[in-house]
Amino acid sequence: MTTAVSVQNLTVSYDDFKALDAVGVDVASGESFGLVGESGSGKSTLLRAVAGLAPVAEGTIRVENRQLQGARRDKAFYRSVQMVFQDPYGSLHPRQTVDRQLLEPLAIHGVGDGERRILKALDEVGLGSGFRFRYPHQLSGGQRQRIAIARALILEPSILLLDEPTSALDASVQAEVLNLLEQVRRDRKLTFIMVSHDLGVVTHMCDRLAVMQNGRVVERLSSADLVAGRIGEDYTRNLMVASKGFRRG
Amino acid sequence: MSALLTVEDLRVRFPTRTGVVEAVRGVSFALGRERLGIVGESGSGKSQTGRAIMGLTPPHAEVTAKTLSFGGIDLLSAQPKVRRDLRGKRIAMILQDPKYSLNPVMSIGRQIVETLRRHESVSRAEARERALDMLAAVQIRDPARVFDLYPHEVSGGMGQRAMIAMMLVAGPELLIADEPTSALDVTVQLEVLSILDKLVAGRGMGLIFVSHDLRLVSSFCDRVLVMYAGKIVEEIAASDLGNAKHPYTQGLLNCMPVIGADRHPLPVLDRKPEWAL
Amino acid sequence: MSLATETRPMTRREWLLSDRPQSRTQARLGRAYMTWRRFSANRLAVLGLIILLGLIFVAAFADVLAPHSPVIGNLAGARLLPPGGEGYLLGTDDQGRDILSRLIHGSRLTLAVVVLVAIIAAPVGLIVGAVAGYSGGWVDAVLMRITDIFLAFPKLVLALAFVAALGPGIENAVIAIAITSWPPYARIARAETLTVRNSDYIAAVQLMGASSARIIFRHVMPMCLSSLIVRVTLDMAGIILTAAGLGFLGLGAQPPLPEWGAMIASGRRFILDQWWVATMPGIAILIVSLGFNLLGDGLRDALDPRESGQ
Amino acid sequence: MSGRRRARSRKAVVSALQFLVVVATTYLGLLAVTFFIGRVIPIDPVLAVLGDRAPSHVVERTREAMGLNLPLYQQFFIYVRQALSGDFGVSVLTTNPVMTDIRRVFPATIELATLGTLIGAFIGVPLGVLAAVKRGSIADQIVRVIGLVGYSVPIFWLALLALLVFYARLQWVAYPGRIDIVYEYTFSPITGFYLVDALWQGQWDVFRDVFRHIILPASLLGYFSLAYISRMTRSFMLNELQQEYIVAARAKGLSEARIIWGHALRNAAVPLVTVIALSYAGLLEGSVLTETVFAWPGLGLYITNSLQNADMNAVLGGTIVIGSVFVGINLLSDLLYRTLDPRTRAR
Amino acid sequence: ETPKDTLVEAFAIDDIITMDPGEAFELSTAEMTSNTYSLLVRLDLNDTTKVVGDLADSWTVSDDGLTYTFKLKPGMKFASGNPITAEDVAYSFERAVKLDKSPAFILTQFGLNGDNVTEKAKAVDETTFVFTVDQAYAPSFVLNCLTATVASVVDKKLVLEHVKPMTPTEEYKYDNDFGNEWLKTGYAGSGPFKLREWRANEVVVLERNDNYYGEPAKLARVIYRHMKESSGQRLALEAGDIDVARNLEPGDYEAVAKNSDLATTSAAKGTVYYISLNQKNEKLAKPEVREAFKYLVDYDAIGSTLIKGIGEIHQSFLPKAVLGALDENPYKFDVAKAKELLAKAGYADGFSVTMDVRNSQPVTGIAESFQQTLGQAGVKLEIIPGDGKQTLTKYRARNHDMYIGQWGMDYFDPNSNAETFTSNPDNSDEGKNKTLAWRNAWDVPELTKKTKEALLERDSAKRAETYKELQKTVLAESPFVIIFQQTEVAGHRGNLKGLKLGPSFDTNYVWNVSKE
Ligand SMILES: Nc1ncnc2c1ncn2[C@@H]1O[C@H](COP(=O)(O)OP(=O)(O)OP(=O)(O)O)[C@@H](O)[C@H]1O
Ligand SMILES: Nc1ncnc2c1ncn2[C@@H]1O[C@H](COP(=O)(O)OP(=O)(O)OP(=O)(O)O)[C@@H](O)[C@H]1O
Ligand SMILES: [Mg+2]
Ligand SMILES: [Mg+2]
Repeated sequence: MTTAVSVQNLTVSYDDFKALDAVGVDVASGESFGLVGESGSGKSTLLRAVAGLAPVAEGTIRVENRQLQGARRDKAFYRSVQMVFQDPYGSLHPRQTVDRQLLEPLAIHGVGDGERRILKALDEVGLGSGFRFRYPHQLSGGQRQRIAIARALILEPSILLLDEPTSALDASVQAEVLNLLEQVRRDRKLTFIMVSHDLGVVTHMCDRLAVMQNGRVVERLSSADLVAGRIGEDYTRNLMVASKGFRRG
Repeated sequence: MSALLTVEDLRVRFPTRTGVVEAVRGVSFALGRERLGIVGESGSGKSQTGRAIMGLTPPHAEVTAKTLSFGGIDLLSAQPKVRRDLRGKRIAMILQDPKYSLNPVMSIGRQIVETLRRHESVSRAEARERALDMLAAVQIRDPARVFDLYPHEVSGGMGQRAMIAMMLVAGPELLIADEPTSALDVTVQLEVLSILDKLVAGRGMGLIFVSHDLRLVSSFCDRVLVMYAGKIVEEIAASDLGNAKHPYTQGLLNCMPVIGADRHPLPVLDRKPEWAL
Repeated sequence: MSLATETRPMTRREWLLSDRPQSRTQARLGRAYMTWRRFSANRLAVLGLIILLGLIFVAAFADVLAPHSPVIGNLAGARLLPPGGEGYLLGTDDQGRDILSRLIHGSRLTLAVVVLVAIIAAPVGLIVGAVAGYSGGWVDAVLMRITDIFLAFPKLVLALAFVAALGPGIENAVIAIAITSWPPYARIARAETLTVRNSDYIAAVQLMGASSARIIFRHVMPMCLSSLIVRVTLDMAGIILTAAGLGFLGLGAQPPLPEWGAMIASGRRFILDQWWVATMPGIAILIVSLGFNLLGDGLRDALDPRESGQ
Repeated sequence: MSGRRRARSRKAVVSALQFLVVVATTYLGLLAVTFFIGRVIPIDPVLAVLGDRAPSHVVERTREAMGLNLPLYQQFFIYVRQALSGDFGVSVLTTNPVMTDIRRVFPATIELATLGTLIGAFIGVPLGVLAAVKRGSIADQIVRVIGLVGYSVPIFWLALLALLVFYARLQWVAYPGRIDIVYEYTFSPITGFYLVDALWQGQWDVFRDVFRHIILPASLLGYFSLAYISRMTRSFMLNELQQEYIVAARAKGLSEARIIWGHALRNAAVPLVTVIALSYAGLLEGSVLTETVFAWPGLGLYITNSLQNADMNAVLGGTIVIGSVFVGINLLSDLLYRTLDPRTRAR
Repeated sequence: ETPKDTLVEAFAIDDIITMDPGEAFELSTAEMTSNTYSLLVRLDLNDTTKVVGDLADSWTVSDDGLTYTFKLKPGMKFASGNPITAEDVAYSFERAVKLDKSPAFILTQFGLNGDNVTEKAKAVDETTFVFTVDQAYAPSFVLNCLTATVASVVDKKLVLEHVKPMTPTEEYKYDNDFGNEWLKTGYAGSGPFKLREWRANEVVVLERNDNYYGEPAKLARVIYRHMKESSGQRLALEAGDIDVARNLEPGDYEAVAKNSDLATTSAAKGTVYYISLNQKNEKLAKPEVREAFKYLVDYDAIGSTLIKGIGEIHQSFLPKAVLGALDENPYKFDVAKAKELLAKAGYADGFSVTMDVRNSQPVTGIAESFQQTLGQAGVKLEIIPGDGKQTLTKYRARNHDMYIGQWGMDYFDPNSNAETFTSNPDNSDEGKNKTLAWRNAWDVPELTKKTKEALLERDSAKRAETYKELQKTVLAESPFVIIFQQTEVAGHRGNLKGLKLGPSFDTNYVWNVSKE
């Protein structure tokens, strides 16, 4: 099995603050990998660093066996790695129709056949062509997130970075989006790195996961271990307990 | 159990350019000194129900009800002054997101003191004392320090505790908590909830707990109202949740991924138009 | 989906308001229509629009509308006549020219000044601001320094100096005003860009591999546009007044061009006895500036949903 | 702890250095632009020294004496060196050192601009608040029209009309200049701010007279800034009134007045400070037209006059002063911003 | 209300750049200087072709016409208390010549220079001053020149206390500045008033000189307050905040005249307004074009409107009241005639030409009127507006097509205008003598010679005759379209007595003014 993404000793700092402190993660090709941890622990920063959106101070990032330099990425990279963001209200350009947002990546990479691809992408995420010329404000949160997924998929990447793709959504809508993600992963044999603060979601979606705290990875374990309670760190155990719901006492 | 709050056929309408939006369409319930949960998906009218009780509906909205009475006072016909005096003193409300609900340019202590001094004529020093006590009651470790901090200087969990302190300092009889923990981390969420729980139990307040998380509500409240499209589709005792009859309630319960349960794909809600009728 | 809705033809309004547009054009028109509805709900803003349409109309048909020549007067026979007399509706000026005709022809100059400044200063400010805001680092530092220098420079001195250097005339006045008026636009555009720059949708475009130029021009700039349009319309009044001020100091339009500011300037000498000479162009400027301001104010409400309620 | 403090003090030093660089480059830019202007305007600087009627041989001689025959870069060098030594030279128009002139004319402008801004702010802010609170009402429309008219009216025209009404007809105000000649030699200003000086020296009649002189031009400038300030206040207030913390304040049972003035306005004040400061800076440039109409010996008129006479020493001095005002006001509004907004305060 | 003992005048004094009589050459300064300094002789206001003694009790001219001997009145004092002696007079001449500022040519034209001035302008004894000229000029010319403010007598002792040492250079050979820097704002005179303060663009304050040797001034103080706007001046005058308004425009002047509380006064001044045609422009160089343009000014309309009250149509270059002035206005507005002339010149369809116009009234108004009347003959005139200094810069460099401006007499003698309008010794671009004729490239050796001759004619009547001939030539042939002669006006409060404007800017005396 080849590694899709390999992060070694990665440090990201904003001014004096280390958002990531010597983090290492390996994700195998075709795997679905989860990142959990409390707010501010650096989960998003890790994804953004891989995507070239965060200032890397130290460490190496390899994607599909190619070493990446700093924040520079070439066009090939963007065709193999795409990202879906947490907030569906902020990740779509408010002044552009769905059509334009889906057309943009095709235009940038000079991919022809836009018409068919857009229709196909919309279809794939379960939205018909009726949504094609809407503006984001004419869509619900779940629909927006589907558009964001369609946009990420339209360049046919092999790796998808998912930054809490459902945390802003209702439980019922969350289920639909999670199902959709599972399905495209299966169909396209994608590699996922998925961030969530919800252990339920992560165990549902991922095979393996890493627990983060204060910019460090405190534990790596498989979903099965987590479910079975084979947990090494207290912090992970706390998270586990908290996800079970309120208990009076 | 005598009813603290009686709501009968509450309706909230928003006239807009594209027609009238009915956010709440005939909600009725009565509340004693108990924990009542209101759940429902986004836009189902939970917040508007809470706000209508508080009298915080935007001015251009229409609020009507057969009965909307609190402790014998008819809220709808009451003078604005009377309602203002009720707010904060006898009915309080916790808003969802501490980041936006605290005045960013006022120290936390001053915001708490402000509530107190609005409703009771107490000296500055005494108000400070009581605010500090209240901060301690919501389990803030170093109240004197936090008193002088500004909202941006505290974490979300701390901000939410400050918000609770601010709303409870005048000792209300009814507390409406509108998604008080949805902006918080799971671990912090539970801490905040347990504080709320203790305060309600200790003070004998009535509590309306609004949330979209059915499991959370059911583990926290005594009774649950399930709302859909501005209406109550089911009322159920928390302990009875497993036997929910309405397909919407069942759907809400089922669609959450649960640790250990291996359901692929997750069951999804199939909304029926007749639910909204 | 029932057959009935398919067959019943939509009214135009429904077509525009449809939340399922079928084509790019429909989507765009629908959006424009919503903006228009918000805008037209504001009666004062519509009044502003009417004033400006009126201005354009008058400017277009000046030759037909003006009863007299705007430049040739009757010095000996019809000097400083009060309004209402003998075919001079608004009176005559100190060269015996019909003020109404001069105002009508002057509308062309006013319109030209306004449009030219808007199409010079606003894009310059927009590009400088957006590039500075998006690029950050030393590009930002350099561009903002230049902006600051221009901002810190007394505006009128700068305009005067440029007019003096380039020679008088309406074109040069326009250039001078444009040179002095872009820095605030750059600031606005930069501020707006800074808020947009870190948003997820820009990150998403970056992740598609778009070049910086593409991001700035196609994704960032449209976001700055509405606040800029609003600001520009609100500034139009100021631009007209600056042009008038230059005319007032004798550095705007060349005589005998009926530039309104210059008309006030030369009429000012008679303000105590022949009030109409300066007052008529003053009122014209007031009305047109008010028109622009009302329009800008209305646009602010219409383009900025945050202010227009839910 | 000490490490953090060190980091913080290092940050302070860095930002102070940055500020200095900003100021230095701004000044250098101002110098360069002023120099450039002095060279491109087609006015012979010699004429400023000699007046219109000088015979030609005197003109030639003076031109050489002024170093106008040197190569440009040398002239620029001399110019910068002179300016850096804080010496703006002598104004050829007034024969005084430029700094002496400015010390005389600038207080006149500051006094006028300050009073104008005070009037503008003290009326404009409440009007803006009223308009925002009663959004869409008649009151809102009235405030809107008042503001927009102030924005749209040619100020020199309004000034003349005001003179006609309040001075010529009603005799409520005095004119022209800053003070009656009666007091010209009984009153010796110290600071140059006549209102302050008169109060300081307890000369009530002088104060009254000075006030009667300043009130009309100040009101006009005040109206002008009122127009802007009320518009911006309305906009900021609308923004704040939609915030969630306003709902929270209502939920506490606070009165509307307290919510508006104590909460919303307190937050709107943060950006408003910048707006008012910038409008103040604009007035400090000196309103040439108002100063002309009111025979007010201020900075705007001084600079314009100097420019028209190619008296570049004076133009430079004035420009640097205005540049400094701009930098200073920016700094001040930054500081105010910081004190008003705890979010920008260092912990 | 203004104080009883103070005269308050509203006056545009922004042209003042120095108060040193040896340097000042501005119109407003002339008024201040003439009220605060004494001269050897002054213009006789009753007959402006003559002069009367001021400091000089009497004077004689030698037979060869080269030596002028002045006898001073005895016992006179400067404002400082120092006695006035011939030594002071000689020093005043010396410093004016050596400083060689703008007005110095009025003295140096008599052959004075830095090397010989102490010889040529010399105190023989306490009260005798001898002035030697290089040619036998008309005595009227010499004496008229001595009425100019540059010949004002300064207090030598006082000035010497304030001189600033200088290092002599190639251009400036003297070791001190003759008190120039101090005198720019200082005062060392002996006139009826003394200068108390000048604040540029704000105020000039004069105070009564109690050491004055003549009749003391009636008022204790005169304040000139800078005000530019005519309407503002009128408002302030009507309200009684000023006593005199000095820059009234026609409309306001008329209104003041009609107001029963107020009064007006006026005086023809030695300033003429003209339009000039640069002869470097080949179209304008055609004699027919020059003449045609003289027919294209609507003199009557301009006279009855734009300059009503502030000027009178006057087409020859010598102002009325000057020796030899020609009072003839042969040109009338006549489009047909002009068209005929233009056709003769080959411009039947007209042509385009530019004119530099300063932004001030009445020249802009006249320019606009001229633009319209030229248009009737098919000539398209483009007006290039500019600030005064700007148009002047261009004019002096001979870069204009046409220029509209005024010429004020430098000293009250016909030569002042004759020289500039009719003499052009060297028409090359390097020409040293940049007269108006030079500025418009009008090359007229004949006239230049004739002008020079007039200067040496000692018989006043004959001299006047020569000037009349010169004026006729200029009227017929010159590129100067002379339009009108300025009338200076003033509006004042009704309680003011004795305010009288003089024929020149340095004869607007205020010492006779009193209040009721
Ligand atoms: N642009 C930035 N400038 C400064 N600090 C930043 C920036 N982006 C992130 N940080 C900081 O880095 C830390 C990690 O942030 P990150 O967004 O990765 O957390 P997260 O684990 O994704 O949290 P959440 O669950 O809230 O999304 C936080 O403390 C945050 O304040
Ligand atoms: N000012 C308004 N104008 C028009 N419609 C409004 C307004 N405020 C709320 N609504 C509508 O009222 C309905 C109910 O809103 P409400 O805020 O009560 O939902 P909610 O159940 O609290 O949802 P959430 O879980 O997202 O908070 C929504 O459909 C919303 O669009
Ligand atoms: Mg995150
Ligand atoms: Mg809600």
